[in-house]
Amino acid sequence: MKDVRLLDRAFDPNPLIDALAMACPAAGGLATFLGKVRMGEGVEALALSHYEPLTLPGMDTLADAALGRFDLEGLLIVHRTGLMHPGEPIVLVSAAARHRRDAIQAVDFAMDHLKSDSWFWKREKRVDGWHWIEPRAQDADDILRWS
Amino acid sequence: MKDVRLLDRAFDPNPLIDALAMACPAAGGLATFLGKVRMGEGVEALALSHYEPLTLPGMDTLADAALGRFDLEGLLIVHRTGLMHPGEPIVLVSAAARHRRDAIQAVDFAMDHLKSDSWFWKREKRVDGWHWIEPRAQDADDILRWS
Amino acid sequence: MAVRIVFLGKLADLAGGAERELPAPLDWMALVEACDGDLGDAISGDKVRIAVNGAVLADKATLSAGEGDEVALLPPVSGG
Amino acid sequence: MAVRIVFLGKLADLAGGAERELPAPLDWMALVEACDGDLGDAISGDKVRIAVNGAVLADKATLSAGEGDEVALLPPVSGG
Repeated sequence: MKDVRLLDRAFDPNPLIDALAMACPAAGGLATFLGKVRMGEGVEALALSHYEPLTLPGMDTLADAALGRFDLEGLLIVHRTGLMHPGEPIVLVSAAARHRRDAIQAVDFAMDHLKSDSWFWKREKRVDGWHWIEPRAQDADDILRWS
Repeated sequence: MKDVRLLDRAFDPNPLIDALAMACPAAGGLATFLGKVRMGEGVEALALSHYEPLTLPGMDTLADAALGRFDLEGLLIVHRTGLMHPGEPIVLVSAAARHRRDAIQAVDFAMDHLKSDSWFWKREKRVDGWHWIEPRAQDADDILRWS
Repeated sequence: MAVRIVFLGKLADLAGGAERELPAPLDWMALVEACDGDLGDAISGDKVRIAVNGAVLADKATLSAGEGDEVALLPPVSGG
Repeated sequence: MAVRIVFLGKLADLAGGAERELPAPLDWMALVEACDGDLGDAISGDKVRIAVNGAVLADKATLSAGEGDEVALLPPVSGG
């Protein structure tokens, strides 16, 4: 089971995770990562832009790569676009597998690639206005772990 | 925030995970692993026994080790004991952190230790009766990853 | 019809808008010439990629867009 | 009162029950002697640990339990 979504409004992670679990009864393990807009660091809002012809196809290709690399029963990848506020979910990855190592590694792999190799551009609104977020050296290092 | 529980009856993971997230507003990332009794492999039931003076204190020591080793805002470790049926949650680990790597690694670390270094004894009921589950060589290897 | 140019991320700020139209046919030299000042410098940078109708080019210099094509200018993605 | 012996995991099956009482004082030799047959062999195995009042001993041979103590015999845990 593969479920890849690009959403332009706030979402509740739990029903999506529960649906994945229901669809994968043979999976003894379910690993999940939920990334949210951080609170209390002066960030008032976050805006994520994407490019329709690349972003969702890129996420789908990433899901296939994870399904090919790890022994999974199912994989869920959800990413927000648009305007978000502190505490709101940005990204959700959930992997169901027979063995825990596959589930945990698939989530780790998908997150590293979503963060540094997916077509999203991020701006933060602080008290002095909007700022584009640049790539971090850490992201490039993260993705090399999988090569 | 540290929340360590040994439960002798079925539990719903979502409210526990949501409570951890609520308690850790500064955490941008929440990683979770949920382990369940597998369905469809001839296992009719699973029974987990523990030893009161060691099991919960051991889980608590493990939680402290994870909190000391990774930069976490909060950690939840829940483990079932008693009789369980296919599809029921056995173990839940959830880690809230500012950065995703800490959250994911803390869950991986806690799961490896819960599986091979915690005071639980497991029996499976199959069509021909109850069978004790022996340690696996893989578990010993898993825990060496962290030394 | 013409070639539609889409500016992503901070390139849209430099371009003063997310889209422009330029006359077809359009090659890389013509695109850079049409983008003046900071914008021209920015899109020429090594880290800016280009896609034509949703396919990323390995080499920007090979750009060759015709009537109705969509050309996207893609700065580095934001990371974690 | 006596020393309470708790058998965990499959040791409880071999012992025919999860608990026994043995007279105090109790050392390791006396415990092995009180556990006959397969049970004695099993608890003597390298991988079986022993705890006194919730503290695991580094060396089973150092067991020294008195009135009211609880001695737990801990086979290897089950793993993943």
